[in-house]
Amino acid sequence: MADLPMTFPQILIHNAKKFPPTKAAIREKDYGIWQSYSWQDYLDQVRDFALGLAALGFKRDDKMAIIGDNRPQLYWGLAACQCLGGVPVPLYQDAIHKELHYIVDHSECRFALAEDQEQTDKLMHLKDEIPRLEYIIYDDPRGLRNYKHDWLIAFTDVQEMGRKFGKENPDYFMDSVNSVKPDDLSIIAYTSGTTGNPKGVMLTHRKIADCSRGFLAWDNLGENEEVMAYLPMAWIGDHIFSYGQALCAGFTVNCPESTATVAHDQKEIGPTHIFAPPRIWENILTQVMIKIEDSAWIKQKAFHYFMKVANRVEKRRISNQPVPLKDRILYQIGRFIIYAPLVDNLGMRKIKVAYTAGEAIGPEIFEFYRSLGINLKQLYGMTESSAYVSMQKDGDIDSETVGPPAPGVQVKISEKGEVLYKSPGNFLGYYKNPEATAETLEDGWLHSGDAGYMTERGHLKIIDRAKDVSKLKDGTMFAPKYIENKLKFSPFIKEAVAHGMDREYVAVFIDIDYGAVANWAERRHIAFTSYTDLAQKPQIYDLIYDEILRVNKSLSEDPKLKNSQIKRYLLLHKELNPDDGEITRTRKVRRRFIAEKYGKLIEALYTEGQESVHVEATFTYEDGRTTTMRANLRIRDVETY
Amino acid sequence: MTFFFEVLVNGLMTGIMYSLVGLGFALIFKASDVFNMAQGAMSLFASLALYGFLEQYMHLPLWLALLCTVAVMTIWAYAIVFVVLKPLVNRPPLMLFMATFGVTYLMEGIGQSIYGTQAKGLNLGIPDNTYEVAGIFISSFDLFFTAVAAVLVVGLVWFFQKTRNGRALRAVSDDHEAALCVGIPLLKAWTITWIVAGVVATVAGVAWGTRLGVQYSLSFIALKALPVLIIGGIDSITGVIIAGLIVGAGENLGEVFIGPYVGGGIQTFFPYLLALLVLYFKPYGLFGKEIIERV
Amino acid sequence: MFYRECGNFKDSYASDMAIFPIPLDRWGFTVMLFLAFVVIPLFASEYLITNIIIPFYCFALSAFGLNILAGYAGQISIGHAAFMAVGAYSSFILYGRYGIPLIPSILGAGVVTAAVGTFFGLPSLRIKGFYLAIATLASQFIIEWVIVHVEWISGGVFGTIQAPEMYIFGWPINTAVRKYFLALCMMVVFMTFGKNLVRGQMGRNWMAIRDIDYAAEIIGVNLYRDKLIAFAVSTFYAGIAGALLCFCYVGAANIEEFNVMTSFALMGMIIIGGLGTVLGSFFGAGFFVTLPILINHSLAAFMDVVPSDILSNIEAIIFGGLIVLFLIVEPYGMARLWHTIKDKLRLWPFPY
Amino acid sequence: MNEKPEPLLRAEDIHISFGGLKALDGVSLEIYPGELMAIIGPNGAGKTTMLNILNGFYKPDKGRIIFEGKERPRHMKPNHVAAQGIARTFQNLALFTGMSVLGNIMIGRTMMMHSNLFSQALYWRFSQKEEIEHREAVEKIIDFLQIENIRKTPASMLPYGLRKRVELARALASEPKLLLLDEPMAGMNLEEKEDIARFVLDANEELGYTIALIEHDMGVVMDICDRIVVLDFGKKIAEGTPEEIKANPEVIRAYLGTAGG
Repeated sequence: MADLPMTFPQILIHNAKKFPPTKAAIREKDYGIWQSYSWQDYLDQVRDFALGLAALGFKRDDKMAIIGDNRPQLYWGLAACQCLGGVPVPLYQDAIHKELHYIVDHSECRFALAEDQEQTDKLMHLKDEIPRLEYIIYDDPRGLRNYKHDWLIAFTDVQEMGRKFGKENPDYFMDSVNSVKPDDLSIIAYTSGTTGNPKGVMLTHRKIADCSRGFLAWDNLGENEEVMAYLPMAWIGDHIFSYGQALCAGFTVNCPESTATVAHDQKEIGPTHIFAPPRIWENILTQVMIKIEDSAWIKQKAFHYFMKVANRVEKRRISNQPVPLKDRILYQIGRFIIYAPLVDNLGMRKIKVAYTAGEAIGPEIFEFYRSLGINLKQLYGMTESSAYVSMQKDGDIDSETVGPPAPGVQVKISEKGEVLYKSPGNFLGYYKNPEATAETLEDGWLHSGDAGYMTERGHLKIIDRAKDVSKLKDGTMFAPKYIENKLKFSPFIKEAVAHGMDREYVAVFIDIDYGAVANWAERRHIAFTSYTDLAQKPQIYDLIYDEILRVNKSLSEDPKLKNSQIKRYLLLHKELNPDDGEITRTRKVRRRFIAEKYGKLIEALYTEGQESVHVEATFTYEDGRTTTMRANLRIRDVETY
Repeated sequence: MTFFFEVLVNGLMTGIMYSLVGLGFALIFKASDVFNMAQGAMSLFASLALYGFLEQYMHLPLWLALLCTVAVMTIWAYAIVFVVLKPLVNRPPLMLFMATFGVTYLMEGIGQSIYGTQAKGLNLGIPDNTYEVAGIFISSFDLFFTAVAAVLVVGLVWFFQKTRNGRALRAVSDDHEAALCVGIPLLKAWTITWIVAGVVATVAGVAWGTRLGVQYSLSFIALKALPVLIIGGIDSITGVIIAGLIVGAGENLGEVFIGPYVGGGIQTFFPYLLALLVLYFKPYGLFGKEIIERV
Repeated sequence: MFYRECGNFKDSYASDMAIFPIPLDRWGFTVMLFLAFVVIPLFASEYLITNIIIPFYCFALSAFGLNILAGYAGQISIGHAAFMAVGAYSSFILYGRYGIPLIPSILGAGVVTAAVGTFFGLPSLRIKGFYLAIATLASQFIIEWVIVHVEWISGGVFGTIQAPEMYIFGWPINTAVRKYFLALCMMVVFMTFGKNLVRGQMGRNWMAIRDIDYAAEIIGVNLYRDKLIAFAVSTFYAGIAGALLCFCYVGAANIEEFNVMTSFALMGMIIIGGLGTVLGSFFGAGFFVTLPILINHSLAAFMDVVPSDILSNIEAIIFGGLIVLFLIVEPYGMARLWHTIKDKLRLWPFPY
Repeated sequence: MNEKPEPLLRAEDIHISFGGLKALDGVSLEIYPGELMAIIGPNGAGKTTMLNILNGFYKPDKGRIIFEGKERPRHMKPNHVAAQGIARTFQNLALFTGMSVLGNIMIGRTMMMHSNLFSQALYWRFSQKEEIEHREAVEKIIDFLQIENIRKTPASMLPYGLRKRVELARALASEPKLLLLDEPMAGMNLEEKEDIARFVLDANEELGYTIALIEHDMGVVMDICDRIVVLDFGKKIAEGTPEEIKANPEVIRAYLGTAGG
């Protein structure tokens, strides 16, 4: 690796030299076709924009906020910023004003790059409050024609300035590129922590590059991969995957036409490599289930039958047992009738390797994809480690674990059962937050905050957030996330919150998947007016009841968790919503917050014989207005095994 | 000179037959916006049926045979209206037009598989003498059918203009929805027109059948009545009648006085030539009314 | 179920506007070509080639011509067979009488027919719908008469000319297979040209005229020009088809081949096959050509010798019945059915 | 616009009647370059007739039309008028239902496509190049009107609101000097109206098209138009800025006097 360029500006220049103009570096679905840019185009765009920024007075170590859906221009902006020795700060495009304000202010951004009018408007509000923010640059000019400010500039205009500036200072670009060192900051990624304010994770060129190359080597991925970039640029996963890996390997990144068309665009492109959090895999699965429900009777039967077959086969494959001939034949038939067409329609036919990362995935979901023949693997990592800690190896898959530690990573389990590790991707620290850094990083060992252990196969198994794992009154282990994930495999359950710490039994809040359940209800002519109304229909309670039974069954199979089966449940009157602070942007449950907010409900769950509980809910609309509504939530008991 | 008149008169007598068949078309067109290509096939079938009742299968008396034939055509009318037209209500007219192609094939196919394909001589026992009237020789045979045709033509006109049903049909042709609103059942109206068209077809079929023998080619002869419509203007009854006479006279005169110089057989296309000329100068026929397009 | 479209993306308009944007279709098309150019000539019996496949190609070509006029430009013509006759006779005259090489005289025949067709298309400038239909029927009778009665054309004897021996660069076209290749190549070339026309600007203009003529004109479509072009192109195809039919199948130019019933049949073909589609022209023609044989074989089970009249009657009944049926059930014919099935397969196992 | 420039189009003393019924009775109006003007009036005031005359679909019985300073020959065919640079949309939709949305919009550019029949039959080279050039232009419009997702849908399968939008796209595709819109918002719900209004405004301001539109919804007209001409029973009864029109007693009477408006 020594001879390879270690800073992304240099990697970019290297690629522009290495790859022919016929090879696409990045594509964007626009004007009805995939507009392709070669690595040379990529470099030119970046150079022009970088010089433009320089012309506007962008200095070394300046920060630039980047907000919007995945667009080539935003990736170019990110690279341009790095070329000048600056630090990009990608933001979640759906973040609310409060969060944006905190991050932009805390990271001391002088520049901001926005995708379109929507994002520009948000930033313009911020600019009034944060004088440090000097320039706002936008990509898509639609609707911005009436905005006239000298500090509000179009991406292309900046590039225009850049070309002029470039003519005047021919060497400027290369000089600044060469002045960037591998151990300079390459990005500050803000993690929306489950508690408190976001923390700015500082990562360097070397770390991102090493980890990216680590990933590539692990699955020997090369320059011919195709990937879809549709996950938030602020998520470390996307940064590693659509930027780090893309540049290191020189493979092609594809930006969908819009968030609405991702599925369709993915089918067109046929990515060879996917990297997505469990919820994406859940959503796709839910969609599949809904469509199948709508399809002809015979197709449904065929689908369910052959999925059973596939599941049997996959279970044996994973456990390296021989597959009986009958099943092998059935599987081939199934491949023709169901699996292959299905996978093709999902746009996953060409996948070499797919990763689920960010949090634990329900084993059933995991097995669903694997049994279709998609090489889905689990990966464990955090922003703080450049997402690089451990991942599964081909042929050594275990739906319950996240695989062995990656090359160059040491893992150890603290006596409290917390997972600690040393990874080449370990971060420098939290930006302007030494005490938090000190808590997390102790002499090179990073405290993951996750509880887990090494299995005899040498795989790392993550059970839950360390602080969440607790015990029931009778002392049996209680791992809420573990139970919740099992629940969330049901297409009808969007979110679940399990309670049970120091209680007699486990009880859960269920958050139904509105789309799926509504569809289910309509097909059975169940009239309903709203989410709340639907959630409280007895039929829906029955529907969920069966799902919970299924979970109890599988829990009962694990001696350690046998006693933590679910005894009572209620369906929430509203969806858990990041805007209400109940879950994070990455949809992690904020337990403490929920415990406070819904204390009354929890008590009801643990009051013998209480059949229902009254709530008053406050809804938050996009524009921040709130309204209150009242409802009575039923509570149901479930039998256990 | 008398020869000229003889030809002319004979022409007019053929012409009245054209007018009759033309009315058959016009009727259906006015009532159901269908341009009925099957008119010829209907004539063929009618004559075949008559032959069947009269000689081939049973030996009914003429009047009964005719009655039965009309009955058969009535059945056809119902079949066409309810099986073919009903499902095609509110489809573009061209589709209905094409549907009548299908009907043509069906009728010919069925007719010939029942009664066979070979030509048959149809003899109704009408004396075929020639009388001299004002120095013009006229076949009683032609005269007879001319009379029948004339009667029918008058009858149809009366039916259309005076009777309640007739007016109803005109209403239907003007605007289907409106007609339905004022309570004229569309299908009933259609059925009636198709039955009438069936009768017309029968007469034409019998007339020609007796002249030329009952055979496949009958279905083309009706096609010769098509130009009549264009010349007259589909939506004008009088137009059709007059045009029929013009065509009849014209083609006979043409055949006799021009034919020899060009190798004869003009009749086959003369009416069409005439039609093309008319179309070129009056696109909606001599008596048809022009349509103003709205945006 | 068989479609694999994942990874089939368009990064240029050229590829997006290709005739077969879906790989499997491209593949299927290649197979078809292979069948037509290699398998059939090698393995098909002479009877099959001469009596079924060659007429099939010719009628497909002619039906497509009619489709251009009726299906795309919306100008129905029920005298189309007459134009095939024009093509047939003029090609024979050009080749047999003036010794113009075969291919040029066939193309020439097309041009002559186009001229005649354009003339008979003139009324379309003033009239539409049924009026026009009848005007085109006029062309049928007038042309028939002219061919029969003008001795210079038909030699006067019942309007029949025997086909002269065919040579291309001195190479005799005398076997079934050679005739087959002549018909095939012509068909493929002109179908390709035709497809390009109807998917391009001219095709769009035609469809616009068909759908709403006044709107088309207001948007800037030159109604007169484009209608006449439709007639010219359409009849050009009829001419070529007629010439090929007589050279490669009938062996003589005989007016009886092209009477009004043939015109109706052509109409029926495009209705059953599918108005306004290239595929439909093939379906329609294929159906029309194979129907008699199918009936014949199915009847052969009951009687050892099938009388031709019964055959033709049953044929007529089925043909007519299907025209009606298709108009009611699937107005856009077999081609549309085909596409519905195809879409189902593409989405399999999903319903949408 | 206070000091009036040379009008793009001037209609002088237009008369037309159908079967004795006077549809327009001596109406004159001007359309100035770059403006967004509206022709309003109660039902049957002759608005659509006026549009039909402006784009040459009807021939006026009397009166002249001067476009870009040149008088239009009396019997100029609509497609030649279109070639002069006048495009329009229709009140009761006139999409070509047998074609995809893309095809419909491409038709709008037919006047700019010149490859002859033979190169079209051969397709490759010239004709293909031309197709692609125009496809690019059309895609810009598709993007502008935000109809990417229905690009390849058959026009017959579109909901009403979208059809109107596609018609607008088709008209824009011909890059007209004058764009006539016949009730672009008729029969739409509020949201759709707002969308179309925004597009019309953008077309006028961002793309600089000269637009004359007929509309019943006074609210929208008053909001977006620079200038308004009011017709009533085939006569022009008022002309001026929205404010002037609001104040004009004639207009008020015309509207109160009829059910329309």
